Amino acid sequence: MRLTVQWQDRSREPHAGQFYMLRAWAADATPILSRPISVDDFDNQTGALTFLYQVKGEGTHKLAALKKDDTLTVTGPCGNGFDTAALAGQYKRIAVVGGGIGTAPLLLLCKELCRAGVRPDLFVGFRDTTYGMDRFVPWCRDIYAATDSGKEGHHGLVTDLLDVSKYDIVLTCGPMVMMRGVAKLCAAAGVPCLASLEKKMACGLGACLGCTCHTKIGPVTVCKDGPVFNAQEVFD
Amino acid sequence: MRLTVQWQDRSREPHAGQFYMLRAWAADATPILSRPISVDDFDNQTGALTFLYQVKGEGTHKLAALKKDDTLTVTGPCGNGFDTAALAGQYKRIAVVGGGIGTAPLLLLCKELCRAGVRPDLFVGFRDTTYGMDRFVPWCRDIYAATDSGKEGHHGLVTDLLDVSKYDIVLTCGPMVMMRGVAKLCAAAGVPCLASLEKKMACGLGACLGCTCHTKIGPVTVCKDGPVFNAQEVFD
Amino acid sequence: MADLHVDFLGKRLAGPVIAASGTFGFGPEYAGIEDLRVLGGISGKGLTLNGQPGNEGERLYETPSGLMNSIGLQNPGVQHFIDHELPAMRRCGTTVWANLGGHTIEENVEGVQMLCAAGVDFIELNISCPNVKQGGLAFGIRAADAGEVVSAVRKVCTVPLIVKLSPQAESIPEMCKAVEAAGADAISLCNTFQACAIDLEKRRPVFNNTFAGLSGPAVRPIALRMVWQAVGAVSIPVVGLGGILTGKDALEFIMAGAAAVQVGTANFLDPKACTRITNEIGQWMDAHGVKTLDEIRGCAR
Amino acid sequence: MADLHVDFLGKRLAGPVIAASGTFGFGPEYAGIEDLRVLGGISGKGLTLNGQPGNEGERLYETPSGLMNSIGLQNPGVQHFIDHELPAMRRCGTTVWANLGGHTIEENVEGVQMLCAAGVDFIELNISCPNVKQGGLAFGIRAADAGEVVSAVRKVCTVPLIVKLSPQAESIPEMCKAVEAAGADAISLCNTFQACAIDLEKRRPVFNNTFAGLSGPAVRPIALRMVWQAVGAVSIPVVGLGGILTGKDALEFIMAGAAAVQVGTANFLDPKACTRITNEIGQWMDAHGVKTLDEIRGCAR
Ligand SMILES: Cc1cc2nc3c(=O)[nH]c(=O)nc-3n(C[C@H](O)[C@H](O)[C@H](O)COP(=O)(O)OP(=O)(O)OC[C@H]3O[C@@H](n4cnc5c(N)ncnc54)[C@H](O)[C@@H]3O)c2cc1C
Ligand SMILES: Cc1cc2nc3c(=O)[nH]c(=O)nc-3n(C[C@H](O)[C@H](O)[C@H](O)COP(=O)(O)OP(=O)(O)OC[C@H]3O[C@@H](n4cnc5c(N)ncnc54)[C@H](O)[C@@H]3O)c2cc1C
Ligand SMILES: Cc1cc2nc3c(=O)[nH]c(=O)nc-3n(C[C@H](O)[C@H](O)[C@H](O)COP(=O)(O)O)c2cc1C
Ligand SMILES: Cc1cc2nc3c(=O)[nH]c(=O)nc-3n(C[C@H](O)[C@H](O)[C@H](O)COP(=O)(O)O)c2cc1C
Ligand code: FES
Ligand code: FES
Repeated sequence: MRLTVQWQDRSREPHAGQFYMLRAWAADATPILSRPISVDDFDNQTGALTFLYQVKGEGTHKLAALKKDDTLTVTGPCGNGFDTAALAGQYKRIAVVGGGIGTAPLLLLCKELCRAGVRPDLFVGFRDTTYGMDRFVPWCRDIYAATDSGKEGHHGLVTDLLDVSKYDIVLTCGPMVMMRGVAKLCAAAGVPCLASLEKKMACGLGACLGCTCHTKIGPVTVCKDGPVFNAQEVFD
Repeated sequence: MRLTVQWQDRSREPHAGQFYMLRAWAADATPILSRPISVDDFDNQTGALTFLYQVKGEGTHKLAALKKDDTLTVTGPCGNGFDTAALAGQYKRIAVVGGGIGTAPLLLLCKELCRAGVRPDLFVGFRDTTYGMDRFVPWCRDIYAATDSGKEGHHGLVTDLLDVSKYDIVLTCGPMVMMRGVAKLCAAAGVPCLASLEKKMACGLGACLGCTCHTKIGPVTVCKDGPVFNAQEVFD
Repeated sequence: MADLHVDFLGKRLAGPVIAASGTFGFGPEYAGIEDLRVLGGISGKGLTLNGQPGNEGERLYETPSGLMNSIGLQNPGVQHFIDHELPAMRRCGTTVWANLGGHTIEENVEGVQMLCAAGVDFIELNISCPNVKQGGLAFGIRAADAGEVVSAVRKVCTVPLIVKLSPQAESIPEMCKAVEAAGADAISLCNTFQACAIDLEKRRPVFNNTFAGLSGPAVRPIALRMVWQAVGAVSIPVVGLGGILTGKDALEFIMAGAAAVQVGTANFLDPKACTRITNEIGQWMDAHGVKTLDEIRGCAR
Repeated sequence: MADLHVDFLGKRLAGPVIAASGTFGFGPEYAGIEDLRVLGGISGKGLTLNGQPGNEGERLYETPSGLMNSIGLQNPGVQHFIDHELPAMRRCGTTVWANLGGHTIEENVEGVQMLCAAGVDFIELNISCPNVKQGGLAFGIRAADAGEVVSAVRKVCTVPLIVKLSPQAESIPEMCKAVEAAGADAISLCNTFQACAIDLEKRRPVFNNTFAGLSGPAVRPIALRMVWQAVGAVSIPVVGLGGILTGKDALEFIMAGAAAVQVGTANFLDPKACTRITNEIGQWMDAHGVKTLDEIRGCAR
């Protein structure tokens, strides 16, 4: 499902890898917590802010039931996101690896990298069929796809397609198993890797410590210190 | 607001003065309790069961938001109601007195009395303007209306219009102050009076004792022993 | 379809769901609505020896995911129950739990004797009643007070005795141990949570007694914690309740070790709640290849 | 517009709403979202002398109208707080409440000394910490244990001392009296309710520690009851909290006699909750011709 809102606050424009806390229901309605959803795309000309999400349970169901002109509370942008200017400055060959709905935050990432001068290679894994890939085409050098069922692209894991040694850095977002696999390949090849993590969240602001992740560098909040971390610090 | 549903269970047909527990929201949604609403009309040919209600708070608001084909849980018919056959057999001159939304259960009452052979006189009090009176015309002998503002009918209380000594029995439903006033007139004139009470309810079945009313004949449940009571037993 | 029966204190309950006291009348009120034979039992409205008219003023108040009530144990008294309500309760086709409370030990003892003689299946002793001799503190707060009343009742109780605990107990584990030591055959918990609401317009408490009892989904996580503690504290069976609305809620209590569950407030939210919850438990078991409740009872511990 | 200030232990609070510990970071997290100067104060994330990494496993779980958390007092330690978080907390433009817990009396005493020296406005002593010397029972359960730790802290505490109570206290009135007698300047209550949830698929508790703390609107009626009891038990001010989401909720606590209120979980449901609730209180007062909170404080008693 896609959702577009107008983001007015030009002093705090969202960038790739950041997210918002979304609430399409009253403060006293269920679910009690707001839901974190990544920025799928942001058009800094029009202020159009897009989210791409999968209906999982009550929260995303209520998001999907929103009708035009309904009110939606969005808090953000939250988190560190990817510093694409610095990345494009430092690394020339960049692989972006995503899986399933984890591809949501990658569109803006590819766009920003491309605009900053590096056209990344995109590796995506899906269960059955790919979706939304056409939007990536203008911003990527090559796109490699794998599906679990083999219905489309490579029959198998996205990591099968990825030769990390060809890249200066790998950026990944998706299911934990996939990110773990990518991080392992990178660690073995000595290639830096940044991973975007997910955790249940209450505040999204670093205030409640509900989304703490215990890492080699100590406890960090996924919502404020992350969601983007150096993969070697969070995976063993 | 009016709401019509199909009532299939022909073995338990609703009659005048009875009510249903209505719930237009999930078991785990707010408000936690279902809402009691009187039978406004029941067509035993088609099974069309009509409710007439005023939007007061969350519960009636959610009822009003129902769209065609939405699901609604109705439990009932609840309560004793008026035994119109017996009433029409025993009393020849019947006054029916209602106020505001308290007129809701009176339509079916007048209809049933009329069909049982007694065309009652109807006395109604409203704040500003009467509503729904046209539906009563076929079933009543005379209709007397009063409004607090004087915009329509008598300027004042409905009890001003009522000479209870002209009647063999008075049946009333509406705000407590009005029913108290009617009961007092009846008591003074020695005319029997039946009043339909309201209380907050949880079960509507006589099971929780949440709607108990302490009367001269002991504690009674409004939902099961009532809502129709001998006024002399409940008002002092 | 999974086997839902529960062997409980020498009786066979058809299912693990028992209607909770005070929310189900004496059973017949719901007989036209659902098939009561699939239930494990019906716990009747709380009785006192001589009956009482209950409280004046507001009796019900809604809170977020909860319900407050101040019925004040309105009931017709034990003899009236035996003469008028018990026969119909028996005809519901499930076990009869007589829920009894009393303001003195003597009242409790006499009530239990009469109920046992009348042939109820179980006595559920509600020790949340304010103890007039102890200055109004409920029997259910201090373990020693509870032990005393349970011991006295035990002596005359000829049917299985379940003691229903209050969440206001100073310590749930100590209360459970005292009640077990005093001879209870099982424990049920918990009763409603003492709570308060204030009417802003009137600038006084909603309820005449200031406090009233909170029940419903809001309290479920606290009730489940208390049931977990109770199961860990004693070796007699524990019947869990508090806020159960779905089969999954009930399964949480069973996985915590509850022998069976009771369903109260949910009956108001859905008059078919007891049978629906029973069915949902069965469906979950079928979907997970669980054949009997014994396979999963206490498995989360 | 109504005057919302509160004179509290010798300080002037701009409003009756204080952000509750553990839900508001140390303040700056919310500074970009709402104007913190209308708040009565900010109670910072609970500190322990040496800091701790907090719990592993699930930390958050949603329940009907409630939230369970098992953060495990993750905090950077008192010295780190003084050096790094306190300066920014002071810049929020409201009073600084340092919330402190400790597993031993000595830890509490040392932490309080450091915080007083660093110039916090208030100490809020959280006695829900499991007391390692007392075998893991929290200081906040038995009145005698609480009295001991409060007495010790009182001797070294040079700023006003608020003691934050746990709803697990054996008896709220007795606990309040013990804490007052031991020298507390005020009481705040209540902390989260010990609760449990079970993951049916994993067949084990959701939280590694089995139990976790329940907060949010679900517990409000119980918290309000405890606040009512506390106000009746002591003559020092009582700060009320638990499930407050609207101005009307807050007014219930104030009419029950609370000097001020704290708002916790509501910050997650609405990041502007503290200022919104403050405004709603003012609007209600205006609509009812109430000029100061003193006019209505405790009026429902
Ligand atoms: C920083 C961040 C960014 C995210 N960005 C996106 C996005 O762009 N698009 C998108 O579709 N989703 C995204 N998610 C995941 C999204 O927040 C969850 O899917 C959503 O909260 C589920 O809420 P629900 O009420 O619909 O489902 P629930 O009823 O809460 O859960 C339904 C099922 O989903 C699982 N689930 C719940 N929360 C998560 C979670 N955080 N991650 C994975 N599974 C979960 C539950 O275990 C359960 O099985 C993001 C999460 C985080 C932390
Ligand atoms: C036997 C019976 C039959 C009824 N029949 C009808 C009917 O045919 N049509 C109709 O419009 N209403 C009827 N009512 C009243 C109706 O049930 C309430 O108006 C409704 O429950 C309010 O629910 P709510 O959630 O909309 O409002 P809430 O948010 O519950 O309350 C909003 C306001 O209405 C007041 N209120 C709540 N319950 C009642 C009540 N039972 N009586 C009067 N005021 C109340 C509250 O105090 C509050 O001020 C009947 C009530 C009973 C007991
Ligand atoms: C309206 C009402 C009346 C109750 N009356 C009694 C009673 O008479 N005796 C008793 O032991 N418990 C009584 N209870 C408590 C319930 O049996 C049950 O312990 C409690 O409500 C928690 O379960 P629940 O959340 O499923 O309702 C009553 C509860 C309600 C809501
Ligand atoms: C995520 C979270 C963390 C908390 N951490 C602390 C803490 O460190 N110290 C403390 O005294 N209370 C802590 N609390 C309790 C709150 O301060 C408050 O007492 C409780 O949540 C009840 O209020 P509420 O319903 O408004 O949230 C925490 C609560 C939550 C939800
Ligand atoms: S969600 Fe609150 S700290 Fe991350
Ligand atoms: S509403 Fe339950 S007895 Fe009347």
